Amino acid sequence: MQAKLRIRRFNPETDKKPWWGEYTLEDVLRTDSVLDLLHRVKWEQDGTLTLRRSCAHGVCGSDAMRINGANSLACKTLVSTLAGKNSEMVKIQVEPILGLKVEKDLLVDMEPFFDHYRSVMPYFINETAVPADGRERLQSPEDRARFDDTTKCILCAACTSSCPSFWADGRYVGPAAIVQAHRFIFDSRDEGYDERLEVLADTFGVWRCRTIFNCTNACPREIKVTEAIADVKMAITSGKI
Amino acid sequence: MASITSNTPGKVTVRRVKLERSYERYLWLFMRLSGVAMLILAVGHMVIQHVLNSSTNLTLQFVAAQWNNWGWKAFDIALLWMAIPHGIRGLFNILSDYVHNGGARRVLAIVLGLFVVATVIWATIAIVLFDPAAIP
Amino acid sequence: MKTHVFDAVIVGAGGAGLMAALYASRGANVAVVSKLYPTRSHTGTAQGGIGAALGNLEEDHWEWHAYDTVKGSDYLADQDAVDVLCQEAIETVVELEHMGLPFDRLPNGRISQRRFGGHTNNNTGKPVMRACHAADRTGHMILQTLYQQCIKNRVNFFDEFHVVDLIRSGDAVRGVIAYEIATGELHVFHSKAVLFATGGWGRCWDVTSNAHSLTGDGTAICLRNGVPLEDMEFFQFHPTGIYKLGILITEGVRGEGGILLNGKGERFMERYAPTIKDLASRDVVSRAIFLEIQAGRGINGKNYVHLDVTPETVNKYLAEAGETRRVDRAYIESKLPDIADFARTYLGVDPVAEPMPIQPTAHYAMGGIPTDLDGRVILGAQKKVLEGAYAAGECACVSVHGANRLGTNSLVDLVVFGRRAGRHIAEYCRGADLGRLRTGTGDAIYGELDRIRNGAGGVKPFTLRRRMQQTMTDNVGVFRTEASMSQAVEDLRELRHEYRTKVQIDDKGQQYNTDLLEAWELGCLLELAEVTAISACARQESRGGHAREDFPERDDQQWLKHSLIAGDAKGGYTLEYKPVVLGRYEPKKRVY
Amino acid sequence: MTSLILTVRESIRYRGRSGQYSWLAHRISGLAILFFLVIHVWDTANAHFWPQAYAWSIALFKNPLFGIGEIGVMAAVLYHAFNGIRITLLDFKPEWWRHQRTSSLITWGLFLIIFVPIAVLMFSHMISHCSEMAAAGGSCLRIPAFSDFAQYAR
Ligand SMILES: Cc1cc2nc3c(=O)[nH]c(=O)nc-3n(C[C@H](O)[C@H](O)[C@H](O)COP(=O)(O)OP(=O)(O)OC[C@H]3O[C@@H](n4cnc5c(N)ncnc54)[C@H](O)[C@@H]3O)c2cc1C
Ligand code: HEM
Ligand code: SF4
Ligand code: F3S
Ligand code: FES
Repeated sequence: MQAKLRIRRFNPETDKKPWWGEYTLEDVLRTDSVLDLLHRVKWEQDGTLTLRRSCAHGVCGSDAMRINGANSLACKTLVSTLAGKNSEMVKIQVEPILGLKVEKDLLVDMEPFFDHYRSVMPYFINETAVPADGRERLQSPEDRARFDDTTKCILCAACTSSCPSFWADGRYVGPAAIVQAHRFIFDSRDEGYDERLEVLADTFGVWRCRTIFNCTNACPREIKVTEAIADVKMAITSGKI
Repeated sequence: MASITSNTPGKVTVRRVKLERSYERYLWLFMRLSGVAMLILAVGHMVIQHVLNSSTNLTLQFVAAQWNNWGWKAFDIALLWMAIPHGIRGLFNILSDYVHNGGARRVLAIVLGLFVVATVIWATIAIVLFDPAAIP
Repeated sequence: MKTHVFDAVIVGAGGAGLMAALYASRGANVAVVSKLYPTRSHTGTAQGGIGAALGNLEEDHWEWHAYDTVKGSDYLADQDAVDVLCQEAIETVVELEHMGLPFDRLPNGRISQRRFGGHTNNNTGKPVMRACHAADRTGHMILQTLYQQCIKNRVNFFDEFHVVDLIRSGDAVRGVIAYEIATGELHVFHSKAVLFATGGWGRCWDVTSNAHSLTGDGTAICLRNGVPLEDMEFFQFHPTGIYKLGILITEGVRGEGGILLNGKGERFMERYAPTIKDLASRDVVSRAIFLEIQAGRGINGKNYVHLDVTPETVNKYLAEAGETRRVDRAYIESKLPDIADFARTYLGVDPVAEPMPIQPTAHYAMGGIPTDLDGRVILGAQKKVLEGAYAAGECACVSVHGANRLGTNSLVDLVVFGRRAGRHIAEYCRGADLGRLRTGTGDAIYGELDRIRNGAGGVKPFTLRRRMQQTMTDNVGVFRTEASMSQAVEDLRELRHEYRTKVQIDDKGQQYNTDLLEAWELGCLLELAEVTAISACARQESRGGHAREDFPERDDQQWLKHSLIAGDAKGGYTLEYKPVVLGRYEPKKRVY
Repeated sequence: MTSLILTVRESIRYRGRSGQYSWLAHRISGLAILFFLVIHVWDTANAHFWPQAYAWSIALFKNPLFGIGEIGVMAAVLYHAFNGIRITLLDFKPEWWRHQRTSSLITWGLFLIIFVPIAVLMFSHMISHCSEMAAAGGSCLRIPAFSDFAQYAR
């Protein structure tokens, strides 16, 4: 089938303003991913097209972008999900994610995103001595299950950049950072929960979340992001984790 | 600091946390609690005043008749005390999404805060001191 | 050129690089330079598990693990290194747990373990539960945990800096040169020690489980700087990649009872590995699939077979084997959540209702930069240490995987040897001095990048890459012959020539010029492909991942040795060999 | 300011799902109620402080233009109230996240079921008021003169 791509382009060295690039590809398969199509544009038509990518199967988090209006990973969005059932043509519009500065074409500045990530102390904190027998700390499967969902996060930023609260004010830590904090707060082995909750109970913490759900719907790892945020809100409100 | 209250294997560990009291947290809670309360107060008010009675029939005498009753006065005061702070806090939330300058934000908070206080006091005085006998 | 001075520079932020960085930074001032954000590294895609003889469920010993590894390697692994690997696996896995890694748990609170291909109880020969795992995303959790610890310990990161050259001065190294992707500037990282942990080069082949970014940069840079590469002919083809895409379907699927079926609906592995059938070692299964396809028994005569994990099929064969265990939909879903997701997303196939089309996929480089047990790079058959140079992870060759790697052993390799290298770096930096840089450092690479940027031969890098991948897949794949490999060598020489003279790119800019970097990476791939083909052509036997139709048997008399390939002054390559370090386990015939 | 433009534009352009539109409606309805409420409170306080003005304003509010606004505020209050409860429930019961779509639909449905008859009723009040005025030879559209309410001056 045929694909008509409309790609938001911007080259800081030559363009004053972003513009729409239009590209037509023939012999597109329904099983092709949007990343495959972007690669074809880059490799066959215009090598200046710039984006990040690596694993090509939805686990490294490089290529979150806005496809036909909503955030997803280019490598995990197939033509079949965008094209009509029997249609021989598919229209695809690709834009960079919102709320982070566009550096070039589909590539944005991820530093503010990682700053928020680092602000919640995303690392295991436990200063008590490890077991004397030189073996692992114990944890029940039930305790392990509590934070299983949030361990899946690949830091792709699809959630944070889909959140209207984050668009409005980039100082909001954003759903991804809260998901990362959740992974530690609800880990029974971790002892840093006071400090983390203190960060999230602050002005730019969880209260900025208006329960809009764009994050949950954008997450390519199907993490229940809004649920995790609400877990944290409840932990702060009730004083129980 | 926190303490571990249960660590039975096979059960979910529950821990208690004590956090500093941030006003953000209480205002967030207030938005929800006042919202629940207003489900009765505000929706009730709207239905009674604007559906069961129509404002096309509204007269000063009608108001006088209602405020002759301390029950109605209390209802309206309760609604007033919920709705104005709730609404203005909501407005502040919206504005602070777009006003990023710390100073400007503080000015806004003060102005809106004063407005809440002024409105609530002024309207409470009006309701409390309203004298139905003065209306012909 | 900006110059940064550090005690040590770690190139690559996958499992190996981060583990080394953590340890090295305890005693030295370390910079981690990575072309990707650390969490994008390919370690994050590893699924199945990390092997360690913890014995949490049943009796197990590190010696058993070592024997399995040596047998899996077709006896080409160095046994002193294998001992270190399997012994230290245990404390390293426990250490990862102490760093917060969320392993799955047993009801008694200990780390959960599962079965994996080739890991056995040495007394009974039956599979043993040795693979420690966090659902089917063990690599993801290792990568995340190590990155988190690096943040905690304030390791210096230079993200999206693409290393393009090594600064070597005689028998020592002085640092690396990196291209800052955001600005297009070259930076000199001047240091006492350099560690390469740049991962594999599966992108030499057409169908691969490897990321687009796995282009073997570190390995190629070492080759260019006079480091002979070890055992390059051994590249693992994983039997079960998604048809055409190459996305990996973990061995765990067969571990849970999945069955391979050909076009006639036969369970063909019964013929190739009568005792453990579908769970035979990877090289064995890949060859079997290939032979089925060659005999016209692919699905509908095409070049793929089916991997069937639907409850009906699994239960049928469980009943046939006289087992009482039965599986259902929910069980499969809970054991293999990510796999089910991949199949649904990319194949539109529901793996609990239909079989998945699969074919062997280029997966793992057993060979690479030769190192000793502390990760120090060693040169040639004399094993002369290149002062200050280190390598770890997939790009390195210790060699613990020999001719064929066992599942779960790569992750062990990363953390065990990453840690040893990191420790050694910290110690080395304490004693060593910062050498002087020569003037003109970086001129050569500057010229090379300029050449690519300004090339005007009209050939797009993409066409060269496609031709390389095609010839490697056709000629240096699962089965090889003298004729096919010579063809590949010839093709690759021609491609390398075209690359030197005709490549032209579109993007002439400075900022985020990924066009330029992709073209540069192609240069690495081409060189690695060529040395792979040459090394393979020379080895006249079949061993592990290197299977020749014209020399179908293993030949310990002549070929129980590691190959080493180095560039010569005329732009060609020369081979030499060094003996395998043997130990407890005598080479014997390998049957599964 | 740029963030305001961005957010407003993208809140409409971004292809979010039910939650995004519920949030937009919640925000707009909240602002609308607040606007009405502030006027209403200060105005009603006049019943005590300045009855003449109050009497004039309630006469003014009988104008159908204000009548329509009143129906609008009714809509806003009903929607905002139901959606506010929905948000509160989702915040306090994290595990109910899976009902995000259903809950939005229920909110909209409940809102319509209650609002439509109320709107009809309010509209009919307005019509009958206007026809009474017309029968008496006046017009409901006329803006009352402030001086007509002098008898309430203290
Ligand atoms: C799909 C899949 C599943 C797997 N499953 C398992 C499993 O279950 N168990 C197991 O043991 N093994 C498994 N493996 C193998 C194992 O995951 C890899 O071998 C291992 O992760 C490699 O790690 P690494 O640290 O060497 O390199 P990588 O994780 O690949 O990291 C390479 C790093 O080098 C950087 N880099 C590369 N080039 C440059 C440059 N020029 N300049 C700067 N930086 C550079 C990259 O940015 C990256 O950070 C699997 C592999 C694949 C592909
Ligand atoms: C009738 C019952 C009401 C309920 C259940 C209710 C509930 C809520 C809740 C829960 C919020 C918080 C939203 C958030 O933080 O994400 C909110 C916000 C708001 N409410 Fe109400 N409310 C009610 C009545 C009112 C009234 C009477 C007003 C007007 C005075 C009002 C004005 C606002 C405003 C302006 C906001 C801010 C909206 C935003 O941040 O997007 N609400 N309401
Ligand atoms: S929570 Fe989901 S969408 Fe957000 S960063 Fe993590 S993986 Fe991406
Ligand atoms: S989209 Fe934003 S408002 Fe909350 S529920 Fe998600 S973080
Ligand atoms: S390329 Fe890795 S997530 Fe898309």
